[in-house]
Amino acid sequence: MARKITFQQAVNEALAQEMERDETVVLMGEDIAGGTGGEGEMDAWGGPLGITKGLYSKFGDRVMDTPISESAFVGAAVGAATAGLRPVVELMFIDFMGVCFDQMFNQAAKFRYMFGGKAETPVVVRTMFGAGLRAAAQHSQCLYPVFTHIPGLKVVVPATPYDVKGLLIQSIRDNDPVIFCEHKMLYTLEGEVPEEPYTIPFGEANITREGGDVTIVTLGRMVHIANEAATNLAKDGIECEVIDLRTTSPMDQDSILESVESTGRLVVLDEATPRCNIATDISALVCQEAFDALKAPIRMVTAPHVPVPFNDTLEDLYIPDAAKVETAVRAVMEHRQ
Amino acid sequence: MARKITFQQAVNEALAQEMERDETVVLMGEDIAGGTGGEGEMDAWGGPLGITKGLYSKFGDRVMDTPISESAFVGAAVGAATAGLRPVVELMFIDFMGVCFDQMFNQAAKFRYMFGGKAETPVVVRTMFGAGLRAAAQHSQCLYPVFTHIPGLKVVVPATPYDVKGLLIQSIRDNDPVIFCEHKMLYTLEGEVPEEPYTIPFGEANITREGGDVTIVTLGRMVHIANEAATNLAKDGIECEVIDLRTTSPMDQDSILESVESTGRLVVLDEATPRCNIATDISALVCQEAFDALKAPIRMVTAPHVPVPFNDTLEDLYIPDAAKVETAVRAVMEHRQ
Amino acid sequence: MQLSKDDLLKAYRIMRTVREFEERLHVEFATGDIPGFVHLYAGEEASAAGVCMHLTLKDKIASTHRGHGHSIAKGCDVHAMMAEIFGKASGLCGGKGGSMHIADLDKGMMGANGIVGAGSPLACGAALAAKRLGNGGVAVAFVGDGGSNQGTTFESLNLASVWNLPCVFVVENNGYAEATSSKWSIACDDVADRANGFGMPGVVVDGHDFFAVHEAAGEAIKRARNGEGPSMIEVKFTRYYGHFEGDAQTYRAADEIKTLRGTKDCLDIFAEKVTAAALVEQAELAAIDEEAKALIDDATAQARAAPNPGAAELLTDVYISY
Amino acid sequence: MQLSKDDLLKAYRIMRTVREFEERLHVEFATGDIPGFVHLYAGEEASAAGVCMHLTLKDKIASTHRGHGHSIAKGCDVHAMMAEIFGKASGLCGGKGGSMHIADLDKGMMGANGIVGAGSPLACGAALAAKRLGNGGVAVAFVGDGGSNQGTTFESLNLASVWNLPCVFVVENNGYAEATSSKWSIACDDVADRANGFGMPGVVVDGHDFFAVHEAAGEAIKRARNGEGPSMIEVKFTRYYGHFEGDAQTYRAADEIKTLRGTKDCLDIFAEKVTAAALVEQAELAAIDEEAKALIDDATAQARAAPNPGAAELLTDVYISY
Ligand SMILES: Cc1ncc(C[n+]2csc(CCOP(=O)(O)OP(=O)(O)O)c2C)c(N)n1
Ligand SMILES: Cc1ncc(C[n+]2csc(CCOP(=O)(O)OP(=O)(O)O)c2C)c(N)n1
Ligand SMILES: [Mg+2]
Ligand SMILES: [Mg+2]
Repeated sequence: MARKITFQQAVNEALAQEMERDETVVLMGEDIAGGTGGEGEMDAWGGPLGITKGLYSKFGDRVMDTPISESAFVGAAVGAATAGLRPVVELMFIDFMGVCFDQMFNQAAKFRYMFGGKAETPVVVRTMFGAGLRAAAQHSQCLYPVFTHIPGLKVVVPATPYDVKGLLIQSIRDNDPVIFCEHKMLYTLEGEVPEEPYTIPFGEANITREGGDVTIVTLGRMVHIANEAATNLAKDGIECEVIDLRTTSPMDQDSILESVESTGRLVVLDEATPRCNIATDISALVCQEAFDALKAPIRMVTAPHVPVPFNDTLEDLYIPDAAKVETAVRAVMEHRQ
Repeated sequence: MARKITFQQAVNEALAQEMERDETVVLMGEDIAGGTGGEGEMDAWGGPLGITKGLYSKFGDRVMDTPISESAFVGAAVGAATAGLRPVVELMFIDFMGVCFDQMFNQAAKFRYMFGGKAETPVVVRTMFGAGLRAAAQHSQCLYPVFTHIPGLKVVVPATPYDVKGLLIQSIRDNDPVIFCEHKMLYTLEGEVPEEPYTIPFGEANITREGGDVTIVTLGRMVHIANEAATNLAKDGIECEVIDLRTTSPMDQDSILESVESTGRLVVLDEATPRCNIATDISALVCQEAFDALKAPIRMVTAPHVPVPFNDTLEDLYIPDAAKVETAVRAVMEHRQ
Repeated sequence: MQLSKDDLLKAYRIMRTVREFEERLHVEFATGDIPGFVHLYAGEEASAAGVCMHLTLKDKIASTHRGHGHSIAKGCDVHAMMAEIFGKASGLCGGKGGSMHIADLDKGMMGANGIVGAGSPLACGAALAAKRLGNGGVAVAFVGDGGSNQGTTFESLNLASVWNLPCVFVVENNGYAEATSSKWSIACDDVADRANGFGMPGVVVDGHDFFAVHEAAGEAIKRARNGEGPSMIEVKFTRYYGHFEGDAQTYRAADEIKTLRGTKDCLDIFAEKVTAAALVEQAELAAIDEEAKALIDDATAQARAAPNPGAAELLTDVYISY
Repeated sequence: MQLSKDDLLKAYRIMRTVREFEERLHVEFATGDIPGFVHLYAGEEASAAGVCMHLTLKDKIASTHRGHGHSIAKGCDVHAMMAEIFGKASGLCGGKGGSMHIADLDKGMMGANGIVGAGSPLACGAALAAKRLGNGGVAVAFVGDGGSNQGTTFESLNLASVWNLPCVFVVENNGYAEATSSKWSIACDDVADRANGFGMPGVVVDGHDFFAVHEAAGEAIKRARNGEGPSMIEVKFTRYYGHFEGDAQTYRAADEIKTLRGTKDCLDIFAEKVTAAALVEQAELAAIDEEAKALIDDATAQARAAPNPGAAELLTDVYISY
């Protein structure tokens, strides 16, 4: 195999390929082109990190800059999705959902049910999340647990360049509203990515490492932390099975339960703050559905119940790291019933 | 003892007593007086269900109607709280948080941390939640799991007239931002409530029934469902301990763990939809912290992962009922290790 | 522009059907058999009719919590609407939506909405789709006076302008948002005064007069269809019933409704105009009145008799695939 | 109104200090030692100074992501600000906030804000508090041209009017929101054109001219203090650096900044005016220049040398009690 590109290039490529394939795919968001109305270059930004750069040059006014009016343009994407387009709207940072959440959770998410099954709302909200960029409390949150809580939304949290391309194409082709969460620290990650378009189905977790001692369930950037911890633990003879959820809604319960049935031990690793998050969700699932298989308490490794601090030392302490995962794994290994 | 009043009267009384005690307490919200600008009666509404009726007549312009501009007036309450007032702002239905969530979770919740401990934001957001009123998908949600997820917010979910008064007074006197969730089906519930003001501390659960076989942890309207189930089960000799959380953030982990240490069995009852909710939160807590005490899988009883339906038959099926709780309790009782 | 006789009869039929629908709901609600919140449109019929008479299937409207009139004017099936309001399986939304969520996307009715102000962004989206797909469609956002103060509405006005969307904002100023007067809640004389600041024309029209609404809407919709961008129309009138059924309306002046009903009813004014001009005969209108009454009788009877949705319906229609 | 010599020197000192602060940050950021996003205010100094010269401790301001100028003008400690931007324990927020969250409530600086448009509601709240507490205070919301399109801002304008709040909205139109021109994103000529629709006066002022800003702000603030309600001031100028540090600014015309810096710099214009009028001597300004430079030198050196917050700080300051 194969060509290596970055996570960011994979996002861009997925968008470009879907726009080529389907005329009804349009993009909107703040400065996703950049330069609108000015005297300088058009397509000057491609978003603040350049993720969508070049798409305006390729697709012209199918790539639409917007005023800073998230509720209007996210809502417009939702409305357009009910009327024949397949909009991919960028909410620059997931933290900004506070000004437009209604259009996602009360509108897009509920149309189909409220309208008795007669609505289709194929909208994708792409958004950047996560800590690590020293962007402080209002630009570093995870918040996918909030979206996961809402019936009617699908929630995608890709971990690799390969996955982000396949999952984004799937999201665009999917006929339900999708919140597509891109971890800002993954954009520069390189990986093998096929050139042709492909899809990865929702609700199918990826087992990134097999092992019989402990199951680690995780997602997003934390997949790499889990793999790092697993590699370290393997040196001590502890074999971890690492499950990358890929999507939290729908979620691949079977893979989780199957793995725990065989390992009997579970660590859940979630970058989100600890209350009502994915770690609690999975712990609860396993404790209800695979209790008899459990040989030890489930341990959760998460961020603390605090906003994300600005200072880099503090932020590094905030983010779960391999050492914390290793401690948790050793604790569940040592547990005697 | 004592005088009986309704949940709704208890809310009104708490507000009135705190406004009498403290000049800086002000109320704002849509039609919390009602009649502003018109030619008819002032104080005509007291909110759509009349909860705050009479307060305008008592306190005049300390009770402020607002335009339909939740982000402005919730934000104004937050700003005023940093500047010497103690605003109690009504978000009519919790479902409307989608248009003003930013001011709660990125502003009020984070000031103290972002500003290095130098902010105090004593704001209370009172809001009505829950299913049962045939109010359909956009007026019936629980959503307290979303607030509970957010560090910096305190979240209160009272179950009785006694509690709602004491917890609301505590909320107003508390110096952190509080989301105060009133279940719309509880307003007419009667109970004994002392006339004088009193507070109930946050993070202290209420054990509404003692029992040695199974612990049921719950909150809000579901407390009454749990008690009903427990009464029924007692006829078959199954003794449930029912824990009413009262506040989900902070949460009384000790009472939960202590109870499970003694019963070894846990059912969590949560009206919210099932993903990343309070039921998962508590299951996860117990599975991590009291695993060895568990004699059976934890079972969660929640609403299904669907929006709230309008039709009354469907809505009744949607809401967890005593029968479902009883089934869950019997299941954990029957479990053989 | 002069309307044909057919159009005049059609307009009258829409308004009368809405009126009959709402008056009946007022009565039915009092029996306790209608669940949830019901917001009646009686008194405001000229707006829905005057606007929607210009629209065809390819055009879309985004409505409000007070959506029955818009739905009927946009062509939703009256039987299915009534059944929906009773929560029945035969309802337009299978009983899952109710009064506040009546929708029929096939008819271009994008939904009533329980969230004040939420319709405007959705209408922008529909307008964008029409523009991109080049199908000549326009979108109309109906907004209340209260809803006109919601940030979503302001943002949408601006977005519609900068994207030059075929979108019309119809602000239905019925004087109140719940119990609050629009004279107080809107910090300028007319909502339409705000249109200029959003780069679009704004006009105030008398909402008791179908012809006034119809003409203003015709211009705005033509403008939109021609690619000349969005407009705002503020329609002024009153609602005949409370904010929702059960509202005692003590916030209103004692005879406010009675006076307006007596002197400015849109159906009366319409009838008087068209008969005085000898365009339509009184008997023709009376026949429509009868038909509307019969239609609503039948819809109500059928709705009452219809079965509830089956228990399995609780879990369906959340996702297309999951 | 004529300013005293002291005031003139104070105004110049504020503007020069802000300029020096921002120019230094531009250099320091390039070293890679400043974490996160930094948005510089250079070029816009006349706005912060012209407005805040009218304010005292009882007055409050709500700022934006581009908040250094507002903070300095409102009296925040420059050393503590610099340390905050470096994320140090001695920072104004203990290193937990950074550039985007600088705040000092004791100084009436309610916070920079990472959420565009979030400051306006907060300012309404501060204005309400001042009004209710009867302390004569006013609140100022600084808003960008981009932020002026946010629903929160529109709603706040209306709320401030209907509640008759002592609140002033200062829209800093620097021509761009990130890479998007305000000529496109705002669907009318001037943001100030919108003020009328919200029941308040709105004026456009030349943001390169301290005196123009100062005068307009004086009137608006006086109006607010007198209980006559809110106002809007649109200040037009440009930013000298990118949206954030690292922005290549290819969306701008080639010489746009150079030309404006050369011909319309607010410090140059101020200096020229006050020296030409023989109100202040060039040497006095030069002394301030030196002092500002020394201050920033010192603040930078101290910030660099200061320790990081201790690990325990991660978990503190979330709640007052929990
Ligand atoms: C975001 C939001 N805020 C508040 C409400 C509660 N509410 C429902 S209708 C209404 C009044 C709406 O007034 P207006 O827009 O004038 O429409 P009208 O009822 O007069 O037709 C309010 C406040 C809501 N449904 N959604
Ligand atoms: C709600 C929200 N949307 C988008 C952003 C991203 N963002 C930060 S600054 C900015 C541009 C703001 O432009 P303007 O208000 O003109 O202020 P300026 O940067 O020109 O000072 C944007 C889009 C944000 N921080 N918050
Ligand atoms: Mg109204
Ligand atoms: Mg700007």
